[in-house]
Parts: sequence; structure tokens; C-alpha cells
Amino acid sequence: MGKAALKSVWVFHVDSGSCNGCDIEVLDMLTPYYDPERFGIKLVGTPRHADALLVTGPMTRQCRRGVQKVYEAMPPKPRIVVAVGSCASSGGIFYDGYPIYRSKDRFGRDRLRSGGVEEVLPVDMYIPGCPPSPEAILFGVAQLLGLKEKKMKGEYYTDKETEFKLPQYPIEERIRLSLRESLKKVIGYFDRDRVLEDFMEIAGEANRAENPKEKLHALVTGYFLQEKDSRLKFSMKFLENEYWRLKDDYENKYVALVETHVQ
Amino acid sequence: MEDVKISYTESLISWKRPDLRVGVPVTVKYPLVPTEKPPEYRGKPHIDPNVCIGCGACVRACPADALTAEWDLENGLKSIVSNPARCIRCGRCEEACPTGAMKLTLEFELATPNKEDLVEVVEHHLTKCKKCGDYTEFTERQVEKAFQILPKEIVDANALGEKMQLCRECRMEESVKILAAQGRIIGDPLLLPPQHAKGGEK
Amino acid sequence: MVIYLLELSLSLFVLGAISGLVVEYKSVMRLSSTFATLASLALIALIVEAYGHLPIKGELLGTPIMIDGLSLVFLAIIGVVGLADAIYTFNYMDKYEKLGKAWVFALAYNAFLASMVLLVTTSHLVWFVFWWEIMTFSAFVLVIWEEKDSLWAGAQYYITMHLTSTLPLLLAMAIGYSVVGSFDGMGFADIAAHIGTLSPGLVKLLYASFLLAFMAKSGMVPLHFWIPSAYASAPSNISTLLSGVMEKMAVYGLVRATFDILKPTVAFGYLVAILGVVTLVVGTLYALKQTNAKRLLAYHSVGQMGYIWLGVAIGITFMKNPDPTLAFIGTLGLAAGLFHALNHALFKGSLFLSAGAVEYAAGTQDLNKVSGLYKIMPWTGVFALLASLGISGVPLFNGFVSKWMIYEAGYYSKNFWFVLGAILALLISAVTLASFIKFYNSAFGGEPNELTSKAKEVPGSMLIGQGILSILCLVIGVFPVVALAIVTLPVGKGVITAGVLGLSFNSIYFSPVLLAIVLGVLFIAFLLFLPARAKETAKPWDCGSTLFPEETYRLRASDYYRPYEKRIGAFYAFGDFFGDLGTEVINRTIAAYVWIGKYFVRTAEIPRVTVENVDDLRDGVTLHLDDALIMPIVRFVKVVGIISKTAVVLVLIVAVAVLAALIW
Amino acid sequence: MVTKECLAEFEDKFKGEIREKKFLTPTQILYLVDKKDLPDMAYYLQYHPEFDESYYVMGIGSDERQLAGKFAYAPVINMLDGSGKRENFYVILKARLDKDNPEFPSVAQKLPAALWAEREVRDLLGFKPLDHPDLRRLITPEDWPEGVYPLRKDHAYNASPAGELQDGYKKAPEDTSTVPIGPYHMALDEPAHFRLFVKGEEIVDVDYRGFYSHRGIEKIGEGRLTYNQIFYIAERICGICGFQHSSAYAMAVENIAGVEIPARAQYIRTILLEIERIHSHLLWAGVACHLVGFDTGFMYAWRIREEPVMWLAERLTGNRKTYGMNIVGGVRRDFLDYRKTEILDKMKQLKKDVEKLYNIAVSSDILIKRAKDVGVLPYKVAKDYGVVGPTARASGRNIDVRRDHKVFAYKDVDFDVPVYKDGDVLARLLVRLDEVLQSISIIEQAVDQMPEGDIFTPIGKLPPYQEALGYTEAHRGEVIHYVLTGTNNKVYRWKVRAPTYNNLAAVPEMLKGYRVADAPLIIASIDPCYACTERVQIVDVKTGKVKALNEAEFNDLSIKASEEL
Amino acid sequence: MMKTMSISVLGIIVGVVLVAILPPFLDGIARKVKARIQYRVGPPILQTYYDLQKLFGLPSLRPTENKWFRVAPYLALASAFSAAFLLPYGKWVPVKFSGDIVVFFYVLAMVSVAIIIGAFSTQNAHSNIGGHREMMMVLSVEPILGVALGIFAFKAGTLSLSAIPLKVPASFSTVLAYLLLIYAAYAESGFVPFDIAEAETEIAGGVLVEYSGRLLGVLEYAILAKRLVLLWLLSTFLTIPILRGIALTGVVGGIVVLAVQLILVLVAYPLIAALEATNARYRIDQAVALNTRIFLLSLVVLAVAAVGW
Repeated sequence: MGKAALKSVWVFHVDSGSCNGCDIEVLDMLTPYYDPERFGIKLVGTPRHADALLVTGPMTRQCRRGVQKVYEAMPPKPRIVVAVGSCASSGGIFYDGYPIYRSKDRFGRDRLRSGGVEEVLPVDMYIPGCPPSPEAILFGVAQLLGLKEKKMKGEYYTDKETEFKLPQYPIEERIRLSLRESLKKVIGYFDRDRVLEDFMEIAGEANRAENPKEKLHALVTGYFLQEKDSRLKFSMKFLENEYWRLKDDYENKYVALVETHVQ
Repeated sequence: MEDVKISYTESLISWKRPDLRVGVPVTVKYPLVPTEKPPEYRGKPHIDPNVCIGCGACVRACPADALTAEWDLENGLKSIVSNPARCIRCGRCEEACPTGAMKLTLEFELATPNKEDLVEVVEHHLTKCKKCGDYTEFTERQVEKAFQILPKEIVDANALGEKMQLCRECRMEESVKILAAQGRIIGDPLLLPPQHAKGGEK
Repeated sequence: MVIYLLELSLSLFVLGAISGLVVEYKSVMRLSSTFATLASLALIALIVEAYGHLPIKGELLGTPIMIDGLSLVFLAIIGVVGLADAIYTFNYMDKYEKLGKAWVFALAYNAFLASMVLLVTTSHLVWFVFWWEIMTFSAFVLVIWEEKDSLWAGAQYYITMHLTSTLPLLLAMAIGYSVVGSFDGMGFADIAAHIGTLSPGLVKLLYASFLLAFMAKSGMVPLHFWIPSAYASAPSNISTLLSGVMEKMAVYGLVRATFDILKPTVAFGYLVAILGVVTLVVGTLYALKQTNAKRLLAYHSVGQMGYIWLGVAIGITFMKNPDPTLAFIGTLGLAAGLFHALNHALFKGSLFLSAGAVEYAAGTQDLNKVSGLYKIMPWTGVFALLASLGISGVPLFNGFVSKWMIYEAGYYSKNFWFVLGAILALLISAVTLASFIKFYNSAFGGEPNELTSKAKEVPGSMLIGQGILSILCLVIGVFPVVALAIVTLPVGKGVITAGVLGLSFNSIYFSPVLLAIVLGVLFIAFLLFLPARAKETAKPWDCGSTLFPEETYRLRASDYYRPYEKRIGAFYAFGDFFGDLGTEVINRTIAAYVWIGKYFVRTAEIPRVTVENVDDLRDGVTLHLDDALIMPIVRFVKVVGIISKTAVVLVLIVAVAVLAALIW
Repeated sequence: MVTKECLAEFEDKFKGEIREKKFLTPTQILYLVDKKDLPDMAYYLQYHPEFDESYYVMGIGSDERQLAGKFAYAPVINMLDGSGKRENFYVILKARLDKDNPEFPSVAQKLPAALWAEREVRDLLGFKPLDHPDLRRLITPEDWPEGVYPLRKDHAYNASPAGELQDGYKKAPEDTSTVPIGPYHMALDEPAHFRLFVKGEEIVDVDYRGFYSHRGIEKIGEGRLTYNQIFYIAERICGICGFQHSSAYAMAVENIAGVEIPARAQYIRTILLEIERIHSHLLWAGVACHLVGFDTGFMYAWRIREEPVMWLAERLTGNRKTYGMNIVGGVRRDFLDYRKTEILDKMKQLKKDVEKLYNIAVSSDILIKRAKDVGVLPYKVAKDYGVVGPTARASGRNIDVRRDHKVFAYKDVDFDVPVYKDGDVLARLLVRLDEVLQSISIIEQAVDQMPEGDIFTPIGKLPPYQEALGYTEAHRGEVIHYVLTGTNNKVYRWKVRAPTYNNLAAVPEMLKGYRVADAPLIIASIDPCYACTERVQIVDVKTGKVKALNEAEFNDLSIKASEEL
Repeated sequence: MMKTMSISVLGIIVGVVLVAILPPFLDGIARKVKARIQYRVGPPILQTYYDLQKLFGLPSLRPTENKWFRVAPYLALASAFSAAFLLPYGKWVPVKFSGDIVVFFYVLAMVSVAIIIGAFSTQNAHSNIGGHREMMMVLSVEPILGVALGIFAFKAGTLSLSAIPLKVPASFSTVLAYLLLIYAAYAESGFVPFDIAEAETEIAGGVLVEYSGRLLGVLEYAILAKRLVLLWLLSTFLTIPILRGIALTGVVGGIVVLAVQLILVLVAYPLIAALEATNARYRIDQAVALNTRIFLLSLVVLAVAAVGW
């Protein structure tokens, strides 16, 4: 495969039983926003014309023969295989289902998470993601073309080498955790940390004051003036109430606990 | 109040794709210029080794077994192994993580010719059982964290400080003793986040 | 010398004919085809000898002989196709061994060829008709060779010939007699000399009767329905002769009659042209639909005869035109027609031989059932391809040159109708191509299936037969001068006397040699520059499916061009209607023949025997003690019966006609 | 409540067979019945005169030997009143089957819609449908050993026994050649194998082998995952209608738990469902253009899908496809205000773009020529096969789960359900484009009306061994999930019926008589999602025929009409 | 004498070399234009060269033993180039004779014939269907060409490719003949509504489905070259009648005409690309129906020409 191949790679797309999320993303990559044709990449309709296979899916038993046939139908050179998506890279969430093909009796729980396309074909490029966004696929393809260097490298940490520091927050950890948990109800897991951070900042300030309850209320009101988003306001309000509820609750519980213990 | 940092929502609103082209060819410039995903993106999960306590809540939450816990009871090691090759980016690990060590980053450029590159391991040392000398199933950090969470009063009241340092069998024995003595179960699940409670149960 | 060669050739044919005396089947076949081969070689020698000494007049067995340019063209056709066919027959007839009756074949085959030789060399109308009838009858005997299904086809052929060919010729003979007044004096030239004395009505009748006779023989459209079944059911070597040679006799007759006996008139030209165009369209479009190899070829014979007639028609219409350009166009047209006749003999002969080879090897004519023969019969494949490209009019093959001349003549005539004819001819040329892509590819393309994987390449003699014709297709395609030297004889020096003769085919005109050089050099250059490095084999790409029935993974012959055929479905519906009508008429006629024949002649009441195995023979003819001895007699009686039956009917018809004429 | 009198007649008619009647939810009725009259009951319900749009939804097979000592087979009928006068409801006819000899009279002999369902239970559970017209293997891989039934509880979820390759294909009819479309063919994004038996280019018969993407999802859900994790595998049943599946599953579980999820969560789900519908329909429109070689149409549709829709989804949920938004009791991420404005902005932009796409599609002469009168599916066949979604609506079926069963926030918004009567590919195209516009309007309304409040109601343990259905109207039609809870946060039986499952069975009917060139378009016109369906395989066209008398004539007419063009 | 000879030889060489190297370039332009219509950046202009270079460097697979399979692409390419020899370049024509336009179209048809036989040599229904579609296209387009030639024969009185543009008079029927010729050339080239034989989404590449590596490269080149040759013919037919005066004068005139021809081709290709981008593919029966309808209409045009308009 000469230099020209880097300027022109024709790909054939093979689905080995994927949920078609990846398939659509592969197709999506061909559309105006990503346009791999500018690197000479073209989707072709028959493996005979293809230099590379984009394989998606966890390699079901039913697909296995077909995928092998596709591979054999490609010209003997260069036969690049790209595993697109987590399923193709490792079997994905389906890795140990009964219709999934596995060579030998590998279970797919090893560190490499063996499974997927590599059970059948030699893979030249893994593009994990569920589904990998078109940019991610482009990145993989760009690597094949030599336009980009790979970014990932294995990471190995042990607790002895890293410095462990329990983060300190202005409020009690258990209350923080409870608030964090109940915040899921209000604003969802994604935004909760930032909201909680804001709240803790306020709460910390309030806790230093003489009358934390009033101070906190005042600060939250101030936050209301500054913040435009109704949901953040709503959750801030919720946090304020919840905070005091938990505190009180704990006091009561603790008192009860101590009492019973004393008994 | 007077800080100048942009508020959370403003930072989200102001985000723009860096490589967008304006005009007729709408094709983005990526991969010729770097790009980034929106802040809401769920990318490759990453364990912050400085914060991870090795509780394994993420492992239990993971539907795809992209996260596994490897136990080496001989050497007292527990490794949380993450492999984004299997990851489905559901974010349940992030949701479950009690310390915020597990985060889905904005990283999407995972492609690699070698799957070794994707493996991420965080190794933890286990505590030793005070009673029998075997390794317990708690990591050192886990114990430390537990003490941070639990109010001192409760720890003292239930002698949890002792119990945390025991292996499962020994703890069972202890519990049975106490149960027999008091006729009730100690510890309030309300005070522990459920995930953590699950993590502790194992 | 020339006459001597003719005598030699004929005596070799006679030797071949009587070689049936050797009883053993295979020996008879070998012997008779060897004699036929030698006779054909003698014919070719005759052509070489006669070239440049034309015209040659002489006498043979008391009949007047004249060999001119026109005869030479057709002698060449007989010689070349006869040669190839005779070599082919050497082994081919082994297929029919269990039918026996080798002596009949030897007799009929040689008589067939010999009669045609005599037909084109005689200069006497009576002998012309006589040899015409011998040819017709021997062809009939050969057509019904397989007996079973071919009997009906043979009957259609023979009775159609009676009514539309023999009868008009007899009529023409009668008119000729009425002009000249003696049988001896009925040479072509004599009649032509006296033609002026005829009443215009009779002249028209003469035109009509000649036209009808030759139309029927060459299968012009309303009278073409006998061709497909006759050609398809005859043995392939016979189909070759029927299509390659016998049909051309009609062209010979047409040209001879029009130019030597009658006068080429514009109206007659138009009539011939319309017939030609209609025939080429109908025949070829019907051929497009066929899936039986030989029926397909037979319909193409019809279509290609249309081309020839169109060419001849241009000649008839314009040759006598005072405008020298148009006269030249006419000459070009006639030359093209004759050239196409020669070419058609070559490629169609080769194709029928190939079809025969396919049938010989795979045992079927059905193109749906064969596939992948290229792998098994590479030589047959190559020859079939060459001939297919020839008939399709692909450049560098002979068909292209003659077709191109016809288009040229048509286009340059600047006459709307002839331009239209040329356009239709161009269209039909594409249809021919399509049809032969189907013929070639469904038989030779793809991978062998269950049926064909057992087949073997045919014996060498058959390959030689095909090879001679196919390679000639290519040779003439690249060096048309070779053939043009002969086909322009009648235009220049023979019967046709045209003033302008600018047919120098090398510089201002199409030069296939140049094209061949350009194409060949480029082709070889590409091959050398970028050699195909296809080393690894692979299975056909079946979309990755499992347990796939590979055998059905190809287009079947019946599937080709369906959308197109559907598009012109109205045409087919129309054609089918008339086809059915014609078949109905001829079937009724046959029934009438049989009925009348039965009434008059009761001697030939021999039960029809289907000879599949020995038991069949016994069923039919249990009385006879010795099959081998008796069967020839049975067959002989049968033949005599047919002759006498048909003769009676013919006589009756003639009598009625004469009666009617008298009353009128 | 369900209109009583309609069912009274049914109950009366089959008095002897009905053992028990149970309301799973107010609109889901479970009858425990004897297996003897199952076909008659199903037939009665599907062709109920008053519920004229009723259809057979699915057949649930389950191994309830641990619960009741028997297998269970349960056809589900969606009782729909086309006039909209009565409340619509689902009927589950659950029959218990013998544990040693799980035979039952086949419903498929009366309702072709049940053809696949019964082949499925045969493959996966080893049931024996008696008198089933075509019992070839449907779901399990071709090399799956006979006699091993993966969905039985004694089969480990990850056991994959090896077996011999078995030929379950139809023989090619005489005088035809075979043209395979797939498993790997440009026209199919996913593996599926259509064997077209053609004369020339005309398709005379079709064999279908699908289930290349059968990944054993239900079994993984019952085996490895907890009920909260199933969302993520449900989402990966299909990369396009993932959220539909996860919502339907959520709905089923929430029905079992008996909770009403917060209104805000319902609105968020609705918006996301509609976003998904938009991107799917645009995707489909693009693919349809691509299949007829109209690449600019393809690029246009995918461009407007990419920029407003996919990038919007990415910002709303963190991923372009698999949203990961559902959880039992609500959703996981909230729509902050800026997200709401973003939605409205993008919808405004999209509306313009879609209208332009509409114009491009309708003004492309050749595209219309290619789509008109091609792949006609008559109303009758659509009903017989229980065809759902836009495919059904293009054939004149006035069905839409969103409207008929008032799921999520659809009860609060106004929208039309476009219905076309032609039943050809063009009608399907137009239905989808209309639906995109409707979806935009739904999203705009939902964003406007979105209430404040929580997004999630926590649910503790699920009650064991309870069952319920959950359903949504996916882009391809009704998605329906059946859940039977187990102990330990696990699900005992989870059954998914994706819309393509019903639609695909009707595809061979649509293909016959058209040309090879039309095949990709016709196959694509139902917007097939093999990944969805395959949790399952072969349509027999010949044997599975229950046709209206004049259907053949109808087909002929439509073929002719298409030729005229 | 020697000088004019050498100049004309030079002209011919320039022309033929242009035809030899231009096709991928034009395809590159077309791809770029299409990409822009589709709001994309599109491939580099030279992309088709890269593609072909890659293909030429790859080995091919052999799905059949049939020799034709391997010979066909070369024959197609050789035919396409041979046809190019009949075209005028400026005022220079490599090969000319009376009636060569018929030969020209036949030689071009040989490109299709070679491809079709190659396609049919494999046991592959997709490829076969592609072949038979291609044949039907030839079948239905040929008569339209025939009529156009008929009109030229009427009006220009010649069938020589190089003489027609010099002699053709401006009249109603010749304008229509031009339209017919343009239509036929467009359809014959297999541009989008007529790319039925290679329909990737229907029959996975049709005639090309079994070809791989170098053979595919050669075949692609042949198809591209055929398109250019047809386009060059049209460009000649449009250019020379307009520049008739210049064309006949001297070397400079020849060069001017050659340049105009080239420019016309370069302008026409993007137009074709735009047309391709905005159309869907016909089904073969629709294409055949359209072509036959146009053929029947064209007969009217022929009658018009015969009347003398």
C-alpha cells in the first residue's frame, strides 16, 4: 500500500449485530458536517472495492460467517479493519449474551475486555464509544491516514503513589452526601455537583455567621437575584430546606440514638 | 458575592464549537484543528486516583462491565479496572460514585490501534483484619472515608471503629454477639448513601 | 478448368451421396462428410480459379452453366460454409446414431449442397426451378431428422414452400414459357430479352411471383413463421446450412431475377426495402425474447435477412438513378447487401455450429439451463464470442463493415424512408447486440451448474468447423478488402453495371485495419503498462449470505431485457396475433394436404415411430423380422409416400390454377 | 375505565375458557384463559366490530415454571376504537401451557400477525404452536443447536452452545434467479438477508432471514442486570429508537410500582421522544433519497438532522443518540432554562429547514416517480399483519399510541396524526415529513407548558412477580414492553416488541410484483430497524397469506400504475 | 509541408494527451461541485487521481476463471481512447473518414459491450443485472443517436465527425438534433438519472461489483474517459460551427478552437455535476420508457428535417 492509499481509502461498512447507533453515526460521518471525502474516504457498496472495513456491533453468531465472507471478499491488500463502537471493540453491553460469538470460551472480563470484532478479524483500529460520535470516528480514521497521533495510553495508578486527600467541605460530609443524593430528584445527577458547590459555598459562609439560618436564607435570596435560571433557583431553595431538615432530623435521630444507647 | 467567575449556567450558555465553519461548506475543520465536545457531553469515564476510595460502587452500577473490581486477597490489593472499550457512557458510575472520583470527561478521541491503551487501573490496598489478620474487603481509603462520613457519636455508640477493621467473618461474629446482646440491628441506613451502603455490604 | 472443377466438386458430392452404401453408421457419416469437405474445397478452388475470368459459360450434363460475379459470391458462401459444416458433421452426427438411417443423411446432405451449387451456376430458369425443388426437398428430409417434434416443423416448412415458393416459381416458369415459347430457350438472358413483349399485368405477376418465392425462402416477414421451428428442430449442422446457405439462395434468386430477368424499378425497390425493414425489425425483436439457443439464432436469421434485403433494395431503387451519387449509393447498397449475405453466412453458420456444440456437450438448447460453459468449452466459447460480436456489428468484425455500408447507403440516400430504414437498422443492430450478449453470456458466462459441469469440450473436428467460420469473421472484419474483392464483383463486372465504383476501403472510407492497430496498440500498451495482477481467486460476492444457492445467483436467459420487452409489449402482442394467424393458416393447410394426400395415396400408411430405444422400434414395426434390413425400406416407402402425397396435391393445385387461368 | 359492555360480550362468549380477570392498570386487562380457544379469542378481539382499529400486538411467551409450574403464552391485543368514542385498552390473554409438553393452538393460523410471535416462542422457549403454517427457525442463529431454548430459566443467560449450520431457507421457485439483498448490502445499514426470487427484475417471491442482530437482550436483562440497569440495555435495543424503548420499559416498571412520575419528567420524556422522532424521520428521509440515488436530498436531510437536532440532543442529554436519561420514576437530567431556549431556537430553525426539505422532496420529479405506487400495502393487509406506525398510517390505519393511549405528556398537547390512504412509499414519506412538523409543534408546546417540580420520584423495591405493559409510539410504530418482576431487583421476564417486528413481516407482501430496483426503497420504506426487531427471523410469504379477495387485483393495478409513470 | 505535418501531429498529440489525462481531473471537479451543492467541503480536485493511483497499485481478486473478466477493462479503456482518435482537436483530427461518426458511436458502445461481457462473466446476479441494465440503456439510447445522425446526414450531407460541424447549417431541425445528441450523450455517459447500471444502493455497484484493485481502476478510467470523449464530441459540435471561420484558418485558429473546446468541456462538467446532484436515479423501466418516448418524438424531428426546415 503506497503513499496514495493514504490519500484515498474506500471503506465498506459492516454491521455485526449492532444496535445501529454506530451504523448511523458512521453514515452521519459522511454528511456535510464531517465530510470525510475531503481526506479521500468514500463509502463503497461492495467489499471488493474496499480498502477498509468499518465494523460495528458485538459480532453475533449469525453475523460471524457473513463478516468473515466480507473480509475474504476484500482485495488481499490492505484489508484494514476498524472496530467502531464499544460493541465492536469489546462486545459492549451485550458481551456475554447467548447469541454473541466468542472464540474459545473467553468470558470478556479480562482487562482488555476481549470480545467483539477481534474474535473474528484482526483489528487495526478501535474506536470505542456508545456510539462514538462522528468526530470520534473521524479521529480514528485520521489516525489511520496518519493525520493524527493517538491520544490514549494505558493508565495505572496505585493508592500508594497517588496522594489521597479527603476533600473537606464547609458542611458535614454526611449531609453533603444526602443532599447530593436528593438533588438528583430535583435537577438530575449531571448538574447537581455544581449546584451543590454553589450551595456549599453559601452554606459555609452562612455557618460562620451568628445566625446561620437567617444568613443562609439571605444568601440564597441574594443568589436568586444573581442567578437567572429558574431551575437553579428552585434547587437552591430546595437545598436550603433540605439542609435544615437533615440537620434537624439528625439532631432528633441522634438524640433518640443516644437516648436508646443510654438505656 | 463579588467574585467575577462566570456562573455555571452562563458557562454552559456561552459554549461554542471551536472548529465550526461559517458559510456554505458547513464542514467542521476537525480533525485538522482540534475541537471539543459541549460541556454536557458524556465522554470517556475517568477515575481520579487521588479521590477514588476503591469502594466499587461504580463497578456495581456499571451495566456493561466496563468497570470491574479485581481482588487480590493474597497481596491485599483491590483494583478498579476501567476499560472504555466496553463503556457505554451511561454515566451510572458517575452517579453512583460517592466521592466524585468517577467522572465522564469530555474526552472522545479514544481511537487506538491497541486496546492496552484504554485500560485504566486504580489499585487500592486493603486493610487487614484486626482479629484474624486476613485482608478485609475494605480498602484503606474506604475506611478513612467511612469515618469522615459517620458522625463521631454513631461511631462511638456502635463501636464501628472496631468493626470496620474486621473481615467479614469476624464482623458477622461480632454482630451476632451484639444482636444477641441487644436484640436489635444497629446502624441507621439513612445516614449512609445507599450506594455506599451497598458498597459496604459486600 | 473452372467447369472441370465444378464437375469435380459435383462428383465428389455424388460420391458422398452414395457413401450410404457402406452400412455402418459412423463410417457412412465420416465418409460422406469427407467427400463433402473435399467437394467444398474444390468449390473454393473453383472460386480462386474463376476469379478474374468472368463470366464463364459452359455446359454440365446438358444444362447451361454460367458463372458470373453473382454466382461466385454465392459459390463462395456455399464453399466456405459447406467446408466448415462438412468438417463439423464429421463427428457431430454421432449424436443421432441411434436413429440410424445414415444413408438417407448421406444422400440428402450431399444432394442439398450439390443442388445449391447447381442452382447458382445454372443460367436456365427451368433448371433453376428444378434445383430449387431438389434443394427444398433435401432440406426437408434433413429438417425432419429427429422425427419426433421436427416432423411438424418440417411439414410447415415443406408445405409453406409448396404454396409460396414452388407454386410462384412454377407460375413464373409458365410466364417465361409463354414469352419464350420453348423450354430450352428459357435462359435468363432469353427471358430478359423478350420481357418487353409481355403485357404489363403479366410483368407485374412475374415480379410478384418471383418476390413471393424468394420471400418465402428467405423468411421475409409475413412468411417467416416456419423458420424458428424448422431451424430449431433440425440438427445444428443442417441449421447452419439452412440459415447460412439456403436462405442466401433466395437473395441470389432475387438479385438474379431483378437484374437479369426483370428490370430494377424504384417501386419494386421500395417494396423490397419495406419488406426488408419490417423483417429486420420483427425478426430481431422476436429474437430478443427467445431463450432457446437455436430459436434465437433462427429469429436472428430472419432479422439479418432483413438487412440483406434492405441493402439489395437500396441497390434496386437507386442503381439505375441518373444522379451519379445516388447511383453510387445504390451500388453501395447492393454491395453491402451481398456482403452482408456473405457475412451472415459466416457468423450465423458459426453460431449455429456453436449452438450445436453446446447442445452436443450439455444436451440442451435451453439457454436458461446452461451456464459457465466458458470454463468447460473455452474454444467453443471463443468462437461463439467472435461470431456473436460479428453478428452484433461490433467494429473489427465483419458484421460491422457490411452493416456500416448499409447505414451509409441509407443515410446518404437523403430519402426519408431509407434514412428511417437506416435508423431502424441501427436500432436493430443494438437489439442484435443485446440479444447476443444474452446468448453468449447465459451459455458461457458465470460458473458451471449441475448440468454443464458434466459437459466436455466437443471433438476437434467440430471445433475446426466453428473455428473456420469464426476466424473468417474476424479476418474479414479487419481486412474487408478480402471479401469485398468478391462481393463487389457483381456490382462492378457482373450483372450489375454501375458507373461509379469508389469502393476503395482504405483511406477515405472506414479503415478497420487502422482501428485495429489503434485499438490493439492501446490495448496491449495498457496490458503491459498495468498488467492485471489478479492472482487470488475469490467466490462471487453474495452479500455475505450463508447457505446461498449459488447456482441460481445469475440472471437467467429469460430474465434479460424484460423491462425493454415490456416497453415494446404492444409490438409483441401485435406480432403474436399475426404469428398465430399465420400458424393457424399453415396448420389448416397441412391438415388439408394430409387429407387430400390420404385420399389419393394410401401406400404410405406407415405408423409414426418414436425411436427412443429398441422397444419403440418393435412397438411400431413388430411385423418386420429384421429391423436393420427393413427400416431403410420403411423409411424409403415413407419418403416416397410423402413425395407422392405432396406431388398429388401440387398437381391438383396447378391443375386448378391452370383451369382458373383458362376460364379467366 | 374500560368500556364494560364491549368486553361483557367477549366474556360471555368465552365464558367457559376465562379463568380469571385482572386489571394490571386501568387500561390493561389480563385474562387468564384456557389455551383451547386462544385463536378464536384473539381473532374475535382483533376483528371486534366496535374497536375497528384493533390489532394483534405481540405474543408473550414466558417460562413461569418457577412461579406457577407451567409455561405461559400470552397474546396481546391493542383494542382501538377508530372513532375515538371509547377508551382504548390492551387485553392480554394469558394461557398456561403444560410444562412437559408446551403445546397450544396456533393463533397464526387465524391471524398472520402472530406468525413471527409463535415462531419466536418456538425458538426461544420450545413451545409447540399446533397448526402453525410455517415453523422454520426465526430467531436463534443458524448454527444454534436444536432443542436448546435460551429463554427457559434453566438456560444460563451467557451459555452459547455450538451447533451445526442448518438450512432453513426456502427453495427458489422454478425459473427464477435469486438476488440476495444483504446481509451486507449498501441499501441496508444493518444486516438482514432478503432473498429475492426474481424473474428479470421482477420479484416473484421473497424469503427473509433476519435476526442477524439478535443479541439476547431480554435474557441479559433477566440474567445479568438489575431493573435499573435494564434501561441502558433497553436503550441499546436500537440506536435510533433507544429512548422509546427505555421509556416504554420505564413505563412498564412504573406501572408495576404504581407510581405516577412527576409531570416535569413526563414532559422531558415527551420532548426527548419527539426529538428522537425528528432525527429518525429526517434520517429516514435522507436514506430514502440516498436509495434512489438522490444524494443531495440525503445530504440535506442529514445536514438539518445533524445541526439542529443531533447537536441539540448532545447538549440536552450528553450524547447524540443514547440519551441515558431514563430512570424508574423519572429522568436523570433536568432541562435548565437555557436548554429550553436552545430547544425553541433550534426548533424554529428546524421548522424552516424541514419545510424546505419537504419542498425539495415533493418537487423532485424522479423521486416522486420512484416512490409513487411502489410497495403498496393495502389497508386490509396492514391490519392483518398488525402493521404499526407510519407504515400503517400510510395505509390508512388511524392508529397512534401517543394519542390513543395518552402516554406521558401527549395528553396535554395538541397534535394531528397524519393518515394517508395510498399505502405506497410516497405516502410513507409524506406521513413522516408531516410527523416531523407535528413533532416540532409538540416540542414547542411541551417546552412552553413544562411544569416546575421534581424530575424523579424514587422507588424502592419493586413488588415481586407483578406484570404490566409499557408502550410508546416510536418513529416506526408502537413499542411495547412487558415486564414481570422478579426478586432481588431483577426482572423475571422482560419482553420487548419493537414496531419493525410487526412491520417487517408485511414487507414480503409489499415487495412482490415490484422490481429489484424498488426493493431497497420498499424495504427501507417501513424504516426497518433490525436491531430492534432482532431479538428475532423468516417471513414466509406463501404460507403466511391471509389476503383479501381483491388484493391481488389491487396489487396488479398498482404495479400497472407505477409502470405508467 | 513538413511543418504543417508536424504541427498537426503536435495538435493531435496535444488533443489525445488531453483526453488521456483529463478524465480524473474532470471527475474531481464534478465531485467538488457536487460537494459544494451539498454544503460540503468535498474532496481535493485531484482526488480521483489519488483514487486511481491507489487502485492501480492494488492487486485484484479473481471471482471467475473466465478470461474475459480480466480482459474487459482493458478493452473498454482501449475502446474509449480509440474513439478519442476520431475526434477533432482544434483543427486537427487524428483519424477521419466518411461516416466515421457511426464508427465513433460504435467504438464507444464497445466500452459498454466490454463492461457488459465482463459483468456477465461472473456468477453474480447483481453484476448481471447491472450488465443487462447497461445493455438496455444502450438499446434505448442508440436509436436516438441514430435519428440525430439521420438529421445530420440530411442537413449537413455528411456523416464525417469532423465534417459535420463544419457543414451543418443553422436550422430548426439541427437545433433539435443537437438537443437529441446532448440528451443521448448524457444518457449514454451514465450520469445520474441514468446511472442505473452502477446503482450502488440497489445492486451494490452493478457492473462493477466484482471488480477490485487494478482492474477496477482501469474500468473506472474507461468510464471516465468515455464520458470525456462524449463531452468532447458535444463541445466540438458546439464550438466549431460557431468558430467555423477561425477553425479553418491556420495554426492559431486551430489553437483557439482547441482552447475553446477545452474551456467548454471544463464549463460543462460542473453543470453536469449540478444536474447529477439534483436528480434521483431512474428505475430502468422508467428510463427505457423515457428514451423510447424521446425516440418517437425524434422521428418527428427527422420528418421536420426531411421537409427541409
